[in-house]
Amino acid sequence: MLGIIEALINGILMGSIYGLTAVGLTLIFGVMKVINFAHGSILMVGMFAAYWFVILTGWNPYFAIPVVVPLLFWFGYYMQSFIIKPIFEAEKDVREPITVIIVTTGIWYVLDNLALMIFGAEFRVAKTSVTGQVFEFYEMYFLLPKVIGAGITMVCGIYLYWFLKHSRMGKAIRATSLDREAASLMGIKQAKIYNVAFGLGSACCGMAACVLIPFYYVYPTVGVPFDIKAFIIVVLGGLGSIPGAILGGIIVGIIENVGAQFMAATWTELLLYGVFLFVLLVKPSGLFGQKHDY
Amino acid sequence: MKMFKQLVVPVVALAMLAGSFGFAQAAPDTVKIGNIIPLSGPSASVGIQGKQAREMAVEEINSAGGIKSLGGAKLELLFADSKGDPTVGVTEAERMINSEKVHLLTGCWNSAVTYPTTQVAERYGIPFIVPVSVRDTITERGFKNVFRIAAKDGWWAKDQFVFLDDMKKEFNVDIKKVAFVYENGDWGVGFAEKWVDLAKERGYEVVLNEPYPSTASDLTPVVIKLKRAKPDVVFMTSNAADAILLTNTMAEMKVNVKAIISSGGGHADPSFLAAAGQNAEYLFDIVEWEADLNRPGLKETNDKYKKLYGHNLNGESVDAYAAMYVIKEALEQAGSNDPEALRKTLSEIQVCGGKVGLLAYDCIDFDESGQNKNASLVIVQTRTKGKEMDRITVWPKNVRRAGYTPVFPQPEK
Amino acid sequence: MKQLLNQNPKILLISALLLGALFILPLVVTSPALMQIFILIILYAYFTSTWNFVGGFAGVLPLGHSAFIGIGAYTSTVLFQTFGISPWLGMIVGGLLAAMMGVVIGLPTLKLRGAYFALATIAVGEGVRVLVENVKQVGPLMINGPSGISIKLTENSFSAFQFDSKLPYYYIILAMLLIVLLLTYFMMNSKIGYYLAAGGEEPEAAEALGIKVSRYRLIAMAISCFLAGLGGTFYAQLMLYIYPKSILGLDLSFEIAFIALIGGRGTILGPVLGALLLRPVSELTRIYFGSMLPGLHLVIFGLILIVVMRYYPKGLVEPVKILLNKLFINRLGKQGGPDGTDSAEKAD
Amino acid sequence: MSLLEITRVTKKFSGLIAVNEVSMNVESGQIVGVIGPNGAGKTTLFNCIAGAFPPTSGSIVFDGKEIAGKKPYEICRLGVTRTFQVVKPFASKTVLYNTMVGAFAHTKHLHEAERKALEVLEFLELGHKKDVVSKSLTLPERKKLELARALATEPKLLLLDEVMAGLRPTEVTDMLPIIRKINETGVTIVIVEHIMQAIMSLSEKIYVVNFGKKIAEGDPHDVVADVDVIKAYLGDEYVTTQH
Repeated sequence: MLGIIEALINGILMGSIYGLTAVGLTLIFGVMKVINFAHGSILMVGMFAAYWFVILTGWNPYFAIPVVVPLLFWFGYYMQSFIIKPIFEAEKDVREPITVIIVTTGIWYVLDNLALMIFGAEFRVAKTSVTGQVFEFYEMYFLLPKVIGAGITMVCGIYLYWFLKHSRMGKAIRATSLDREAASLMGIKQAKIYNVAFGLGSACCGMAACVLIPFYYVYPTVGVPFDIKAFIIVVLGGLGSIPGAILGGIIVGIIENVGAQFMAATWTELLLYGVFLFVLLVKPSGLFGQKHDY
Repeated sequence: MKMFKQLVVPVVALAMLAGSFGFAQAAPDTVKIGNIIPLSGPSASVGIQGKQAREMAVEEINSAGGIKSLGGAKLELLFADSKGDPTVGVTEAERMINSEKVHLLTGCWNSAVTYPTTQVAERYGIPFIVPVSVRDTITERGFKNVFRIAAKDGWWAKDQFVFLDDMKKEFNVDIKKVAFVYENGDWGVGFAEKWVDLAKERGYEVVLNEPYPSTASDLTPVVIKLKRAKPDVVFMTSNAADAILLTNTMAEMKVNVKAIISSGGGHADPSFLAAAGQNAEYLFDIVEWEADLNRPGLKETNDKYKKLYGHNLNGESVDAYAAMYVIKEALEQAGSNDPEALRKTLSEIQVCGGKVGLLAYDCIDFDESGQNKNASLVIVQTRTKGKEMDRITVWPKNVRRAGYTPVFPQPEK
Repeated sequence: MKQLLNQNPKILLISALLLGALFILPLVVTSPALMQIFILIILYAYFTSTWNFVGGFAGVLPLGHSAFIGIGAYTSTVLFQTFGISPWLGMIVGGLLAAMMGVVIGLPTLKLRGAYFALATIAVGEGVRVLVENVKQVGPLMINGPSGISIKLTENSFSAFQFDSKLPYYYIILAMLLIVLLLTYFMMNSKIGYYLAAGGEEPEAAEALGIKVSRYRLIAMAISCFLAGLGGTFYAQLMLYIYPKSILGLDLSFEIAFIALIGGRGTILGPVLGALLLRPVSELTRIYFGSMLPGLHLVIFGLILIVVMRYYPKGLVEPVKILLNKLFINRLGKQGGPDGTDSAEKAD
Repeated sequence: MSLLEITRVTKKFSGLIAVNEVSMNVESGQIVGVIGPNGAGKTTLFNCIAGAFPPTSGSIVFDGKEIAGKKPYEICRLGVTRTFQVVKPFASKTVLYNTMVGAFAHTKHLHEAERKALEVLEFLELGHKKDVVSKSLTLPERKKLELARALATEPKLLLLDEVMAGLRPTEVTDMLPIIRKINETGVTIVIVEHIMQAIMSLSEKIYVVNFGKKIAEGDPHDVVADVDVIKAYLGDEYVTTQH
């Protein structure tokens, strides 16, 4: 029984961090209607940035946040404006910009393999002051960096939600996501909004990277497993929904952790895909998805 | 200009295509060795080490005058990236044999790639030396051209249990419950099947038999399960990423067992020790070879390698290194680079001493299935040594590092 | 058939020349390694053409095509290994199973916005792989989990679909490709084709014109998956070894989508062109750079993708068409008669 | 019996009532106009008829069959075809291709569909543009294409959603005879528009909606004189000054 509670709480903690990676993906989709396949690679870029920050300065890993998050914001911002925008514009009249999706896949290949060329294939772990710290509670152990990570996710989620609801830029982003044409008629600069959305989505990856570094390792294709998980999460939660992404992440974390207490861990992977397809069949728009969005 | 652009791409592509399949024959004074190994993808790290070891060996052989019986012929290495994908491996083998006209092939580390790729070599009658690929069946298909240096997985699993029995006796510790945790690939599942049989034979109770996806981003659930199963000994088969994740998580969640016995691979990867650090303290790992073995010339070779590439040799790279010297010896004895003559020589050859003596045993000697019958394994224990981690050979007892007593069972955390 | 002959005679001529060249290619190319590469090019052109039914015409992006290829490969292989059933028969069974699977997945997802379909197909692709990797055996059927299945070797035998030489493989896959291209052609020029294209571009407008878009997409999905399943059997018989990570992997699914987009999706020749360009590029970059600087070849691959999509979002079929027009059709036209040039332009 | 009979149709969007108990009658062969200020609920009513979304309550009977809640493609097959206010051509395809998609509603054969499509294009004086890719058409041409596609399905009832919106006055004048010509071939037309002039000259009967409710119906001239209609269009103050 304790094992299940321990697994449940661990699932929620890890799931929140998955949710954080998915938030960026869902945000970009919500605005641009594009699935960003380079999302995992952006996470990888963030993790290398955070890793080198910790290694070179030797500071507390969370001090990397004010460096890595803005860095990733600008990384995403300029990636959208230099690489994706021209392709998007060529595909303006198309309802589903498939070429853009494929281009993000190209970016994924380029980034992952550039990292392989620069940093090599080995796995790197940054030993930080919080690495390996645990809370003990009735023979149950919870990793301090995961607890902090879950906390940061919640703060980020709430902040983003508030930002989109109440700030000027947030409102412009929401308007664009509801109706591109109408928003641009209202004087909202669509290209800028896309840049910002992409930047914000990448910044979420940067945040997730800083959260992961104290207990995870970095290598060039570290983004891939997170990427696929993020895809599942955003569909579970409803493409475009921020609370949906975080909740979806937590659900995935719980399935992985609690599920594994009843079956082999390899079968929980399958269970995950099963749940995914079930949700798709029963409530295609996901838990928080809006109906008009499909 | 536009026209130019439209023309240039196909022309360049065609030129490259034609170039790669040109009828370039190997110059008579070189022997071409094709190496199909994973240079990108998930096993890239181990593939790159294998490449480095081969390059160092060939550089040594060539600068020492090449193959004397062939008038000082030089060895030429050709590398192909298998990406860890069998279909790529097969295609590359076809290319190596037909277009590059290699005389020998080596590879492929991933058993799943070696398995079908050796089949290609067999069809064309090109000798294929497998330094490491553990799947039993690779040398159990009656092929004449496949020669494996490392032990097969049945031997690995068996030695792990023999080691456990020896430890029980030596330290008079009672071990009843064992747990198996392994990646659900070809390799891990192959080990696990053997473990289950061996545990039954030897009267151990299996309290957990847990495969996990090797691409998992979180192995906490497996560790929670392991902790609750309360085994005395855990057997693990992991790739590097999951080895790091499992070892760190087990340490953090204070999983107390008497011993952890891992199966090389990820646990023998240099980046594992760097990443797991003290969490890997007391871990037992089975490998083909270890840098602290008391073998002639080992220290110099390892120092040279470390200077060149920045890390120690490990089992996989030593096997690759030795493979080059086996090839050299076979060429010397055959006095020809004809594949059939080479095959015949390899099937009869016994290579002893010299650089081959770096291995944990004295001679490489292939049986009729092509398996090196002398391949033996050693077990090392990981201990803290200053800031780094040290791997100390403990088993078999006759090769144990002088003055070292293994810690068994490991202290409670 | 009539439609086919009504085509511009010059286009027919070029197609015939190309076809003839493909048929006599084995006379010129004798190296089995080179043959293997050509077989793979044609095989990928085939896979991409089957993908094209959904990804090209129905306006959605399937990213789990390997699942259907894998179902075909596994079905025929398992039937052959267990019951000795000829892979030719197993091929059909596998195709039907793949089609059924396609319909089951398509039913809920083809109604949704394309992104859902893309993600759902990825999940299905990965799900099938994970399932296969976890199953050792079902009743008497050996699946072999993560190790994959190596097909029992037989003598040179048509019924066992195993040949010593590459030649039969070459002609079989060439014939399969031609059949799929013909099917594509007839579909494009039929009610289904028009309805699919309409639903792909403007689903709302198409529904208003009486088209049940999801139904036509489903038909396309079934055809596509069936044909992909057949290709899977061929793949298995060519390699004589199936391995879940490569035949059911995401890499295969993505490569197919790349070929389609680079060649030109929704066109007949796009997949062929894409495979003809991308396969050698990926092979050659791997051969040349793979051992020099690990990863460089995939960087190049990714860059090609980005650059082509940037300048030719409709795929390379467009510039190639223009090029062919300049090189052949005009010249042939001028030789053909005084008004040749004129008619060539009209025909386009 | 009327061709189209709408009885107390209501459509609510999460609390907001877009169409409130509207009833309408369209006789076979008529041109019927629906007018109202922006946001009055015209297009919503229209979407309910065409099946884009089901009405919350009420009944819509076409040709003796209940069509409320049916899907757009089912409704189209029964003989009701609509056009879109924001035209939605199949942009990468030619004019002929676009029209053939409509023509396939009644045939399986390519040649038959082509024949029918060409006939419609000639009828709408668009034949000379048949090989032009539709995204390079001018706006009036796109509007015509929208008509051609709809007409090719051989509808009994044609629903035109602001088919003249965005056109210049001269272009509107060109469009009017085309719509009349279509009507003369026996196609009943319901047209939603807010260009008063145009609709006045076309329609035999006009319905006026405002705030989701029908506020007037009848002969165009009577409707224009109606106090409520003037209020709706011009505001309360104009009513008194007018009198």
